[in-house]
Amino acid sequence: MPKASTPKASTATEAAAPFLSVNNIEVVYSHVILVLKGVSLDVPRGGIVALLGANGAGKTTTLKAVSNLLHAERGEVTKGSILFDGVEVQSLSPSELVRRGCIQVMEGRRCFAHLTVEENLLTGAFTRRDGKSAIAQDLERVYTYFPRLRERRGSTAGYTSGGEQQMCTIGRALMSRPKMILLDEPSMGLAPQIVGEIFEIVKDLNVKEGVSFLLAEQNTNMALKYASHGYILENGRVVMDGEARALAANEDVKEFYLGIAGDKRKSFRDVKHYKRRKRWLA
Amino acid sequence: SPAAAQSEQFIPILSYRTGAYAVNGVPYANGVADYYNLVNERDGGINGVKLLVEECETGYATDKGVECYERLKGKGPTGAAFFNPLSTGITFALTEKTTTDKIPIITMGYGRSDSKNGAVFAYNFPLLGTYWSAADIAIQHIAKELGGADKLKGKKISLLFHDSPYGKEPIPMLEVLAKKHGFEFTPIPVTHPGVEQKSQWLAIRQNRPDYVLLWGWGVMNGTAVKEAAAVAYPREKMIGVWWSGAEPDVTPAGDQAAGYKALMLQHGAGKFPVHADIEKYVYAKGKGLSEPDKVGEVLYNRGMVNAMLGVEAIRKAQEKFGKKPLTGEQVRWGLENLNLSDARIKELGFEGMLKPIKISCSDHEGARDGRVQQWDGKSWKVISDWYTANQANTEPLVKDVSAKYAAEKNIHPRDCSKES
Amino acid sequence: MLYREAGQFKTTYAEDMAIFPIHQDRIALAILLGIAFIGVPLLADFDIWPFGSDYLLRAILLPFLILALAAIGVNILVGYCGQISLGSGAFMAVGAYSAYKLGTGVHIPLAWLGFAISIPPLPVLLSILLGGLTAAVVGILFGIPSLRIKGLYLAVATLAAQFFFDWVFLRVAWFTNYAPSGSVNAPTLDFFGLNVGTPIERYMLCLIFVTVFAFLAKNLVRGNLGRQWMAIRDMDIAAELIGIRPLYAKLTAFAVSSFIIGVAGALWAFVYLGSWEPLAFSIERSLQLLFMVIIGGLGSIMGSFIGAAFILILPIMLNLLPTQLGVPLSTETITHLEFIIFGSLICYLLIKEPHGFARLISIGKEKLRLWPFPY
Amino acid sequence: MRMPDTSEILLQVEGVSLAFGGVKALRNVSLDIRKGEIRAIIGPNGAGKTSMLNVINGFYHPNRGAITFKGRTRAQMQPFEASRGGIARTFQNVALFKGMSALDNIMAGRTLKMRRGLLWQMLRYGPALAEEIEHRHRVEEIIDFLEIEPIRKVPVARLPYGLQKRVELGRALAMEPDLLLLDEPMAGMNLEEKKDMSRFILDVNDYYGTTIALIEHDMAVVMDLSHRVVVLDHGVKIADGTPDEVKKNQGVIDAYLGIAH
Amino acid sequence: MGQFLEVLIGGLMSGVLYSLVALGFVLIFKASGVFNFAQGAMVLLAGLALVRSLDLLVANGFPLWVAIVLGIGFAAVIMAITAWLIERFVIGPLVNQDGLTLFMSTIGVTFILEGAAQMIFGSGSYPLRLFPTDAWFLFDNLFPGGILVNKLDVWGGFIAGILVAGLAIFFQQTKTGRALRAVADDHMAAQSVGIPIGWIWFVVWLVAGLVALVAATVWGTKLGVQFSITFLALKALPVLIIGGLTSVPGAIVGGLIVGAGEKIAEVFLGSYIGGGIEYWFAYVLALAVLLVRPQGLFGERIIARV
Ligand SMILES: Nc1ncnc2c1ncn2[C@@H]1O[C@H](COP(=O)(O)OP(=O)(O)OP(=O)(O)O)[C@@H](O)[C@H]1O
Ligand SMILES: Nc1ncnc2c1ncn2[C@@H]1O[C@H](COP(=O)(O)OP(=O)(O)OP(=O)(O)O)[C@@H](O)[C@H]1O
Ligand SMILES: [Mg+2]
Ligand SMILES: [Mg+2]
Repeated sequence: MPKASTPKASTATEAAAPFLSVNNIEVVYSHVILVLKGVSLDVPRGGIVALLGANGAGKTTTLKAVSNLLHAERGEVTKGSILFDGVEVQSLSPSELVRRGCIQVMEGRRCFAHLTVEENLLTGAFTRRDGKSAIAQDLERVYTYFPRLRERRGSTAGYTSGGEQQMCTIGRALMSRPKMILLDEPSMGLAPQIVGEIFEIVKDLNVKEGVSFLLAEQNTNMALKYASHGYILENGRVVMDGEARALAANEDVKEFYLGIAGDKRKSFRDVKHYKRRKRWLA
Repeated sequence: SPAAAQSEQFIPILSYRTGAYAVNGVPYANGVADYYNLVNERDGGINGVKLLVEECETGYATDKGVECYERLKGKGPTGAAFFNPLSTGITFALTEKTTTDKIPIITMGYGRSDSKNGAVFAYNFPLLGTYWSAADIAIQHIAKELGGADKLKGKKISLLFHDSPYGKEPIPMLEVLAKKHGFEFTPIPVTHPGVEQKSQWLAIRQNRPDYVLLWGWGVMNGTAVKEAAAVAYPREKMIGVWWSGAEPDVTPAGDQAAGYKALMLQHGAGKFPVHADIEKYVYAKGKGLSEPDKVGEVLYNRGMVNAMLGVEAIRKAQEKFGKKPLTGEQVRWGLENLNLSDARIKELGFEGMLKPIKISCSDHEGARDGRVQQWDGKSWKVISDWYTANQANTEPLVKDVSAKYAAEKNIHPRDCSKES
Repeated sequence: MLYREAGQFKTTYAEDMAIFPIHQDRIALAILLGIAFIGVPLLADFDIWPFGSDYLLRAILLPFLILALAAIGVNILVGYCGQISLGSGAFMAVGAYSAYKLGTGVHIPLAWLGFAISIPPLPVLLSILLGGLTAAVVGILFGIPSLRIKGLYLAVATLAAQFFFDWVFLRVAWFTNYAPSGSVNAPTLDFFGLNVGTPIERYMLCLIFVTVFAFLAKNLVRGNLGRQWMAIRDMDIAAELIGIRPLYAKLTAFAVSSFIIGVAGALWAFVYLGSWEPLAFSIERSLQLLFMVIIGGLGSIMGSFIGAAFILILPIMLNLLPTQLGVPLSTETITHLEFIIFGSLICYLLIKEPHGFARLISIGKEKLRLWPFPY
Repeated sequence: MRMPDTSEILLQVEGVSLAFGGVKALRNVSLDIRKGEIRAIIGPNGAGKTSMLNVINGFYHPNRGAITFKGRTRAQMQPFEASRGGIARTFQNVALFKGMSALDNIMAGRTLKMRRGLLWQMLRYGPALAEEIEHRHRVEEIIDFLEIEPIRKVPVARLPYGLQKRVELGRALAMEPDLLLLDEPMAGMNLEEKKDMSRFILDVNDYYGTTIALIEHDMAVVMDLSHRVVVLDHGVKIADGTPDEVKKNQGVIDAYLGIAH
Repeated sequence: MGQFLEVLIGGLMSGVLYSLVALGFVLIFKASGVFNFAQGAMVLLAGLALVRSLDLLVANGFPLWVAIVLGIGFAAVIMAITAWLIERFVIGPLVNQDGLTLFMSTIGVTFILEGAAQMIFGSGSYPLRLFPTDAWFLFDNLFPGGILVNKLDVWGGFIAGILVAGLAIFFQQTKTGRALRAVADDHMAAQSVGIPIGWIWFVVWLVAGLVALVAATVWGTKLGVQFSITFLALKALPVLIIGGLTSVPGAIVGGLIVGAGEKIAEVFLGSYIGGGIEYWFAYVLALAVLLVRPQGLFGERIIARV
């Protein structure tokens, strides 16, 4: 697999080993479906790194490989290695990873449906050993971030609205006081001002508490605004990477991911109607 | 070696050493296997024809039993000599097949009661007693305890039975007897496997029958005895069939079982001359299957008797067909002409366990005698004299039901007066 | 020969929708059917081991075919429609006993109405099919709760059917033509004047039943009704919102499934056992059938066959093995070992492939397609 | 922007209220959807948008209010009435039939249109096969239209999220609905995919004249595509009008948009 | 009247004994969403381990109470090993699989446990006498013959009560309890928030094993420890679903309903229709309850939302 073609992020300014480094991993599902074909990326300590790419590019798969949740989906890392804080991730259980500060927010609003919103949040604090009051404090903090959750704290999570569930999963991850958060599509299904708030929270945590982020996001605009680095994944390979600002300035990225041609946003109404009709059968 | 195998008589054992009924199946199978072993070790087989034995686990399940049957029926140079299904269900399932395959099935003390009629059931041998005989003997004993058959009138007798063909077999007979003697008969079913009998016993406690007949198997027996104790139903008023009268049926209940009675299929527990041989030729050589202290238990002994009757049938058949491995059909002749006198029984070392038995075309049961034993808390004690089932009671039913079967299956009953 | 679809162009939808769109699959099936319909009888005819003895036919192939048929029925309900049922044994029993009644003549005296319903003994084939039909009606009846009860709750609730019918056939003497022990005998197997008696005849009979039903079932599950079932299984709410009626979909699944199971029950009783009691259709049978479809693969007709083979034949092999190899073990130990090994194999298989053999095969095919590359 | 040429009202929701225990999901909401238009429903999370769709297609039954669809007024819809009447939808949390292929999922959408009975299907011969092929043609057109040919035989569980949403749209289209309810069809998509999706929605609206109700949080999409927008907040309708009107509404800006777009 | 009361009380008591077995199911289902078919086999294993070690110890001259303590300890260790093996080799690798697959794997476990238990400890029937099995006859001044109450049942009820109270508190009030419920909802999400499901499952299977041990002491006293004890699972199922698969107190309530219902039906209805109806009656009762409440009386609501 062409490792050479995917040069590693070369932010050589940082001498220290990256907090998280993914080295040329290959992931196969069910023994036959090859999804990641040599992905490498680094997240520096205290950095925010965006992982961009189309549907099915393998963003979620990369994050799951990092948090070691792949085997539950019958996937496995067949090549390469992942180091979190200097330790080989494959040798740690998912819960050990969380204890060490690396937590994933899964896509698709995976709340515990039968637990109440508050219970959901509290499960996030499962690995913590710093006492009830500290947890209560954090709970309070999550409620401040997402007032809507406070309103619905007693409701069964399975019955809350899509956006509420999304907030709940994000809040749940925050409850573990992580050092590194793998955020998978945080903005999905959230109202615009909440999306803004989420990114503000990300920045806030990053600046104030030094939390690192690996952010898989479709909202390229937002992601590149807040991230320091970006990787673009296509078909299981990193096709482009670099500083966020540089990426945002790249013409291709502009056209394909930001939808800016020239300097004006095109209306969705004016999308080209070129027909790609190809008859499959006579 | 193949040469040796050519001169061996193949005998299959269908056993159940696992599952719900293993507790009773194990000692029985041990008795059977040990006796065949004894014949080989002591006598070098039957007239020099060694016995080749193979066991197959049925788990008391009918389809497994059928599989075992198919697996083993063709083994050995001449095929299986006979089968002992040791399950009423398997017996029913095999009855037709064995007739086609011409292999007798020996159902000693169980099986279909109408198969006593050898004219219709040429290949079934419910030796030593059917459930209809058992029912008759049980009622005879009750009559005796009450002081005469006339005292039965107006009495209440319940039958607590395993809800399966096995448990249901005696019902028609008991209904006949109830009508004849004027007692009130209530059948009470217990669903397989019989771990839960509280409602049945609470009903018995209210209804207060004078006697409870127990037709159970496996865990059902012990539970029944315990529940009887719990509702303070006198154990002395309970009479089990011979499948409810072995050690595993009473030991779980301990002292609470004291006083409980059960029929004996002629024999009971205890050691007889043949056991000395078993110890000498089988256990001393380390070939015994049972734990030594269980040799001589009721079911072990029953297994031995069962094996012995089969062996004697083969011996009988060899008289006619020669001292070589015989086919099932030939063994069937031996069974039908089996005639064990007191002297012969004594010779075999079964003296005191059995009465003479004589099988004929019209009587595949051969003998219908039984006694009653009682558990005293430690062991079984024989408490009655011999009873012989009254054929006047059983025969009409046998005729009736077997005729129906013959009609259903297009069987033309043999004319027994013409059989030699 | 390589397993490649390349070059196999379909030019009509009909071709694309054929049962086995891929050439190689069709060849494999043809070979399989050839062996089953021609090879086995020939081998048996020429007494070629192991087909010469009745054992393989009567004790392995016969029950295998019949239980595979029942497993197809169960798979329709559980695998395709997602309604877990532990009452399959009961539906087999309903099929068997109603076929028995119809085959021996039904007489219902309605004394208080002053007349009686009398049906003369029907031909065997008809009574088997009508037995299936009765089972279908009963299946629909016991399927009604599925409109409200779901998942494991439904599974346990279907046990009501299981235990109820166990009891009915034991207790209601009418069903057993008042046989004293409650054990009944099948009528002679007469098919259009042809007496099916020998093992090979019985085998062929069952084989024909199984093949026909397997094809019909396969057609159903890949048609509109099959899609409705699977939709209900995968996401019942969405299914309802796109216009699938849960009532219709679930009850047809119950009906079709019970019909097939009922026919299998009648065959089990008539052709395999010959004489039976309710215990032949106990809860153990229901569980066994469920195991077959889970191990074979939920939602796969082919899987039903493999599952049936695994659950039925593997224990027999395990049981035979020590004697064949001459390992001196007591029957007791062999049986216990058989349990342990069988259980371990189930666990191992599930860990290797949680969706059973059917999925294992489809992954295998995918690998073949990619061959010689691993992915 | 071309407005639909008719002002005929296809669906009218009047004074609908819906509560779950203490939670009031909808409070006395009225809205109408005109034939041929794209009608957006927006609002903050938990505002009651999805609940509104659920009321419209009969999955939730309102505590109060009435629904008029194609001239018939009812206190509540039944799911089968809705689907038979020509209301199709996609779901916020993808609700595909996970064990089936994309093709089968879309074919399932044609259930209502298929007539052959069980016995015919069992034989899969003659009329049954003809019917199956006929519908397959229609479905292939949809597959073609949505450009998902390569994945038609892939089990949908394996598809990435974005394609699943497309298949779901296909399933809804297969019903040939008069009213199509789309619940966040573009969530979790990148720009390219959103463009595709927009094109599909517009095409459906243009060519088939299908009326569309659209829930979406991407304001750019909503404002570009829709003819009229209704805004919900905490179960209350706070605004209703053209995108431009809504955009400028201060109440909407405060409750939802945050910043003026 | 006296008889009715007696049957009612007897039924209620029997029902509580079923609850002991049902509890084991609830525990595992609640904590992993796995319907544990092996619960019956676990009762057998626990019972055999206990009774066989007990016999051995007594035969070697240990005083009875020492033997009982050691025997229970030994059986507990066996159950712990079993729980560890099951987690490590069966359920652990099957994380995130659907319910039917997990259910099937517990069937595999059932076969293994049944085979191994009988191979190691024997397949006979072994008497166990830890509790009195005779009866009290209450109110014999009111009713002729009094009302029979079995002492064993009272013991069983007492133990079940304690177990249920303890487990209910554990599930509702503790952090681990919450984590267990989370795991049952979504294995993968639970892993993602750092719940160590391997450890959790070990604990749960251990607790279920210990509950099985308790059930074995009571039922072993009643029946003798033997294979048939595994059939108790079938009596526990209706109890389980009436109470709700996820409810600990539901197991008791379900037990009471099933016990009383089936015994009354058998005694007062059974005699008219031939008897032997209690097996199916319990299930029909369960079916009836489910038609009204599809999730059982206390089970978690089945969430349906789009
Ligand atoms: N469990 C699985 N089994 C088989 N294939 C899978 C599985 N999960 C994902 N895939 C495949 O892996 C590829 C990458 O999927 P992944 O979910 O990582 O994409 P993604 O970049 O996160 O996309 P999206 O933006 O839609 O979330 C997809 O083509 C998908 O079909
Ligand atoms: N079945 C239900 N039971 C209880 N509460 C419910 C149910 N359905 C919806 N709700 C509640 O009603 C409110 C509105 O939910 P709805 O799903 O309609 O929101 P929404 O506008 O679609 O939000 P989002 O943009 O987050 O998807 C929410 O607070 C939700 O928790
Ligand atoms: Mg993703
Ligand atoms: Mg919503």
